[in-house]
Amino acid sequence: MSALAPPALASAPGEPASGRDPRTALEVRDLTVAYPTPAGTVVALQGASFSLRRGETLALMGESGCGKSTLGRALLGLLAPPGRIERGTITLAGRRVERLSQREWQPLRGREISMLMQDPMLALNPVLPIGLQLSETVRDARGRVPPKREVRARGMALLRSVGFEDPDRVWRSYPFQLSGGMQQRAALAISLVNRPRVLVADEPTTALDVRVQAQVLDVIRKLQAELDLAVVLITHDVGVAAALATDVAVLYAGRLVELGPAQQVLATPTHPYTAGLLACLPSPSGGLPRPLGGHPPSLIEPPDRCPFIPRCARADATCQTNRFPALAKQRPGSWRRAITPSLTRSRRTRARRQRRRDP
Amino acid sequence: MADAEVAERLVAPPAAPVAAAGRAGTLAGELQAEATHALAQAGLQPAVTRPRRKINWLIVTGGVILALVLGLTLAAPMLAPYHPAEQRARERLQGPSRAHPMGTDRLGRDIYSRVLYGGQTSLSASSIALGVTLTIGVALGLLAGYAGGWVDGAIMRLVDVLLAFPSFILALIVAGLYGPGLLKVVLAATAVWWVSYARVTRSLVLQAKQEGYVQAARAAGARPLSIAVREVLPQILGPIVVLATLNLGRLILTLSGLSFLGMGAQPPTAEWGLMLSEGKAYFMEFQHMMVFPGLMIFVTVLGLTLLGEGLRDVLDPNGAAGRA
Amino acid sequence: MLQYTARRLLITVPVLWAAFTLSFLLIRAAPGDPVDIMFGPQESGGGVEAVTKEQKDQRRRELGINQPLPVQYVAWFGRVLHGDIGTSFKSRRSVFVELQQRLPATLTLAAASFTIKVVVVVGLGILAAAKVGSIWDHLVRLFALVLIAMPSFWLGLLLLWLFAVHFQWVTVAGPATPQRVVLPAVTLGLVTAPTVMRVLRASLLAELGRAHVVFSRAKGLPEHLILWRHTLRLAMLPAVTLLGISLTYLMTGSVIIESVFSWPGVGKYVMDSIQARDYPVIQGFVLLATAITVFGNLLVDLAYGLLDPRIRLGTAGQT
Amino acid sequence: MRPGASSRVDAGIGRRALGRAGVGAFGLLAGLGPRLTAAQAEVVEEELRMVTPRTFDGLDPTHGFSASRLRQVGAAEGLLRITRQGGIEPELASSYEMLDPTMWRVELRPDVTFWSGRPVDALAVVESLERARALVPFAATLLAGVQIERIDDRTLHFWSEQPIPSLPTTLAGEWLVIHNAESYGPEVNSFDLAAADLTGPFRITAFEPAVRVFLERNPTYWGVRPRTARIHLDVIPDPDARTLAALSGEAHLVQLVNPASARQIERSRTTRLVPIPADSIVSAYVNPERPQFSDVRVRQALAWAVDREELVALAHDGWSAPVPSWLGNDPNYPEARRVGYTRQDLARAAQLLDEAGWRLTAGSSVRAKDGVPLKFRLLWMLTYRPLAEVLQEQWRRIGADVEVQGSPDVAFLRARRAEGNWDAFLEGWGTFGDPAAVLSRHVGATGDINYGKLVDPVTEELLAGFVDLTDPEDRRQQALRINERHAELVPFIPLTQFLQLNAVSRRLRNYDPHFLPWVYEVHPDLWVSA
Repeated sequence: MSALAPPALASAPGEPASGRDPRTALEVRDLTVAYPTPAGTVVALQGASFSLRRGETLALMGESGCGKSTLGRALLGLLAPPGRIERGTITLAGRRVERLSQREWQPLRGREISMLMQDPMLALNPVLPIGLQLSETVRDARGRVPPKREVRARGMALLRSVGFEDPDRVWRSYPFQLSGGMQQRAALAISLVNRPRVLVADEPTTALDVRVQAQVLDVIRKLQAELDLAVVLITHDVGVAAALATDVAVLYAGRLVELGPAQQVLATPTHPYTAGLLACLPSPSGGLPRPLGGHPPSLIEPPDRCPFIPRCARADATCQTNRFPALAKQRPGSWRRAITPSLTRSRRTRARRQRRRDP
Repeated sequence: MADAEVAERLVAPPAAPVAAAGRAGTLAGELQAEATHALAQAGLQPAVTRPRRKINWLIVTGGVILALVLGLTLAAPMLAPYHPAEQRARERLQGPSRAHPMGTDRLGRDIYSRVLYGGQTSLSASSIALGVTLTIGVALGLLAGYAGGWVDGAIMRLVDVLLAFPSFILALIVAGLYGPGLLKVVLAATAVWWVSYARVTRSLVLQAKQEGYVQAARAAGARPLSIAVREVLPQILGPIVVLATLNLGRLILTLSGLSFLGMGAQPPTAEWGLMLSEGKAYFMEFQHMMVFPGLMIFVTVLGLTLLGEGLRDVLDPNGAAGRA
Repeated sequence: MLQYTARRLLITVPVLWAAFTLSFLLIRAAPGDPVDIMFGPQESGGGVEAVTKEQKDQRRRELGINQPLPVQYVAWFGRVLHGDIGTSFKSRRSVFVELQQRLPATLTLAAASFTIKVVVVVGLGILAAAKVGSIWDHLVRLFALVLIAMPSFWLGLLLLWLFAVHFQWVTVAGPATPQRVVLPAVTLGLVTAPTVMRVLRASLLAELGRAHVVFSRAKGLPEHLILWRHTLRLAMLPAVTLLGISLTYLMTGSVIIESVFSWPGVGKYVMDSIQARDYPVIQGFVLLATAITVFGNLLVDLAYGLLDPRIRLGTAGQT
Repeated sequence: MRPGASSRVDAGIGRRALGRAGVGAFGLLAGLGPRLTAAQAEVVEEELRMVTPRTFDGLDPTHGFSASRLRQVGAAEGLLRITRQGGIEPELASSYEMLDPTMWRVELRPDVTFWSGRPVDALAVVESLERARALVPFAATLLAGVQIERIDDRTLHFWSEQPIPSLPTTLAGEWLVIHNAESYGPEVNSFDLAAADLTGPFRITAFEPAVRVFLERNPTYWGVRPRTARIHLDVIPDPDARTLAALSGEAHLVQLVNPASARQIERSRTTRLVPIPADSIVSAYVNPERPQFSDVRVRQALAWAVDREELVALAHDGWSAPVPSWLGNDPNYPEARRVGYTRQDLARAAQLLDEAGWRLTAGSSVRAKDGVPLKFRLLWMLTYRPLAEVLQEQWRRIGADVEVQGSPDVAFLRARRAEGNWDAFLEGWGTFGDPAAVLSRHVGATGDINYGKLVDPVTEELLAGFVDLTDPEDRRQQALRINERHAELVPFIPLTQFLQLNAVSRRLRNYDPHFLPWVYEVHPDLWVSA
């Protein structure tokens, strides 16, 4: 039932991955992304592997700077210079894309994979009306610009389906004339106008007012169902993850530290970092959130050991001496990397409460 | 000077809409934020984050060029084979030769010697103009920024008027009305050029006023003037030095331009702009008369520009000198 | 937008007044009497002409320069307020007509050099920004650096020598014909281009780094559309400011270029008028120059409105 | 008997011997060659384009230099004119003769009309001359005591209490242009084209002061029909720009190009260089009111210190000749070439300065007297900057500290002079004309070109002596005496011949330079072949 295929079962290099499962929209294997800088090479993502099928949502979680956005951008071939994919593969709709040039990427974007960004105010061009930004995106199946009337019809329909009652007005509006929630819905419409298989949503609600967050999430959910989308949801908000995700992947210092069905991971985190992340949330029982102490480690020449050791309350000699292990299968469909798997009961309980409160 | 004029205007603040547009979005993509964040998290101190500083080639190149020009100029009495005003009727209008490396002009004067001595004139006149400009501009800028109120208003209105006034034309009018001469031209240039420094200084002072150390000094009861001089001035020195370096180049262009028009240096003073205007009459026949003085102006200003831009990277990373 | 423009227009009134007053004081404090300069034995071979003191005084009365300065100032200012910028002492014709006569040549040069400038600025600025870090970028930046350090009169002479004397491709003297305008316009356009070019490159790079560019790529927009439709418009704003400001310079400050290429424009005329102490002409020109500056700024404002709907639709004032 | 004419017959030839050998040949060829050989069948270019450095002051011949400017382009005439040989011939007059030493009779041509159609009759001439007398002070001086009487429509009498032997020279002078006084009105009216009413082969059709003038063939001209239909005159003060205008072929006749570009023009295939040994010398005027120059010995020393040959070579690029004394450039006075400062004599200059108390002290290269250094400012205008620079260097050699300042614009010098703020300046003046009139202008107590206001009783006495002299040779001798006195007193230091270089298109036919090029340039025979 899980969309997550174990890396051990992943196709060999060169072999079309989707040959096995036509529903697989995206498959990532051993993806390593680095930024060469004057101070040394920053390994922002190290050996990440997962796969995703249509209609499913994978939530990428972690603190900022842990590699979530890097992963998200890598999926679209939009790594900011000097970032580059050092190792690994990305298979998008059966096609290996990790080595594509920008020119080769361009027709895939928007039609195979699209993106929703954190701040719609910034993601939308401030000086162009929504209608133009929407219509200029529209391409037919062969990548050609369809007739104007068709473009407009498609755009209007989409605007309506992202919840605008007056799409005509929105069409003519400039971004600054819309509220944040409206902007994000408009951006969503733009992202999805060419019916992509995969949507990378990078913190889609973080910049929004709490009241409209749910609205935007609803629209995403609705369109996901309509379009049979696979969604990669980047978030540090457990609530959002819980609301949308079918699976959760937790990133720390550029490594996947936990991966599994959302319910399981959020309810019973096995890695201390996941637990710590969940503990950061304010709880309705009145317990103050307990921030994680310290900062993520340097990503320059990361050590072989568990990167969380310096901040881990339960790190021991084993952690210090052993290599950070490959993802270990804890339960069906779930792989975790912690060497010390057990968590205290209290934390687990809190995590469960959290889930209940925020379905 | 076209370029000087425009550059002069460049340091004027962009109209309000630019600021609005400029601030509307964060510049760095999130990804870059992530990368820099990662760097910052790397446990490296900011100072160390700039690792072994790369050699600033702008400063090095500019510095070397300037040192060469300055060296040649200062050593003119030793290097120049002739007195710059010495006329030799038999050797007039000769092309470059062993006796006259850059040839001679219509009065049989050695262009090489004149170019060397001409540097003294050009450089010292522009330096004086810069010094006076700088003093007036920074003083008025400090005053305006620090005193505020009507003092600020009055100074800034004056600045507005002078900015609406083509500075080169003003210099022309002054030199034209009061008779040609290097000193008058320097005065004329000074009358207009202080404006940019006043603006930069004022905006930096206003910025500095908000900052902790000034607030603290004020709370400690320091007198405004002493705060201005001891606390604020050192903080704004970097951008001012950058601006001054770049402006020195533009001043050289302006002053030599006025000399070219016959408004500046008078004979027998050797001055690059004046030499060019003498060469102008013969440029169809004897290009050497205009090539060398022009080359010297070009190289000097190039050196100053390189140096100024190198210094900007180091002393004024926020670009206050260009923004103010 | 309207309000903003109106405010800018309102500010220009005191600026114009101040420019007038400043030039009045500056001119009148200078030694030299226009009538004395006008009459008096002249250069070699000149006719005979010794004008009596009475005749000179008569002329001074006619010109209104025999009265005390404050009186002159008030009278003059009053006339200016009525739209009369005066009559040239020398030619006894309206300054307006006199300037009008020279303006076409100046305008031709200004328009031609402005066009060249814009082509250079936009072409090379975009090339450098679009191919940032490439050899093209480096070449463009080097080119800009060279032009910044280049004295305009030297460049003018070099071009003149190369194209007029060496290759004999263009003529350089005579009336202000389109063919003759090429060299001065290229010179003027080139020496004023680099600052704007660099600003455009920098702002274009800044625009290309914006989130909406990433989003545009993510939605599959071709690069050329991103560049031309999405980034150039806003990136042009600072460059437009500079271009607007340089308009003033191109129209009033090209004295040196006019001198190098003996272009019969306003600059040369004003220089002559300064020498002759033709007060009304100098002052009329100062007013003209100031007005052009103001006009240039206004154009910039209007261009902003065109380029940025936030300004046009009135959300600019807040930031 | 025509004193003016007789005395100037050989002037042209004499003058040409003065300058460089090539000068005269050029002039003669220019004048004669094409006229004889040019086929009449050649196509005439409609428009003659001319470039002049000087401001075209206006259209009223009583204002500024308008009279000579108007005459120069063929838009105005006098009763008489000066020939190329320095003689005098009738212009609007048909003949003139001396009835007795105090009275002359002038007959007018029939059928001459102004542009407006008004006939140029005796009444119009009287009105015109009286208007000039009223408005032009120097005309008043020239016509002092002369009564102008209309006998009939075509006959005029000029008479005076005293002998007026130089009347023809006066009437031929550039300042007495015959114009329609009625049209111009009682005041100077320079800029109103509608008021302008003159005679001549061309008439003005458009006029932009200090910029350009358009002229067209005058259909009512009394002489031969001009071959050129139109003249376009541009005023370009910058000498280098004028050179470019000539080389580019834009202009057919460019006046006063820079000697610096002479070589370039000589090599050109389309343009030739025409040197005109004009009747003028460039002098350094010094201000005797300044303490440096109050002592005659200082002025003499400065005059001795000048190496005029070097001045010619360096500052004029060879296109000139040294002038040792004030009349030394005037072919009427060949004796004057041997008077005055015929060579450089530094020892004598030094000795004179020592005697005057300006001594060199140890450690200084500048002479001083009572602690005051020998320092002054030399002003230049037009193309005289190199001249100033060479003088600066030459005077430096005898211990004078000379500052040089100037502008190509004549207004600069006028301003300084009007302020009285000058030590020394360079200017050129001609000596042609009636000696009594010319000399009193320059050295007389009230002379308007006596800039330094140096009043010398000996000179005054000599000037007064002209009144009794009617014989031309006597007047010539008297002028030479004044010249000698001038050389002793040195109110100004004669330097070099003012040699005007014109650049002329090779297609310009019948260009025949006059030794008064600022008065006579355009004539009806001048034309450009297409």
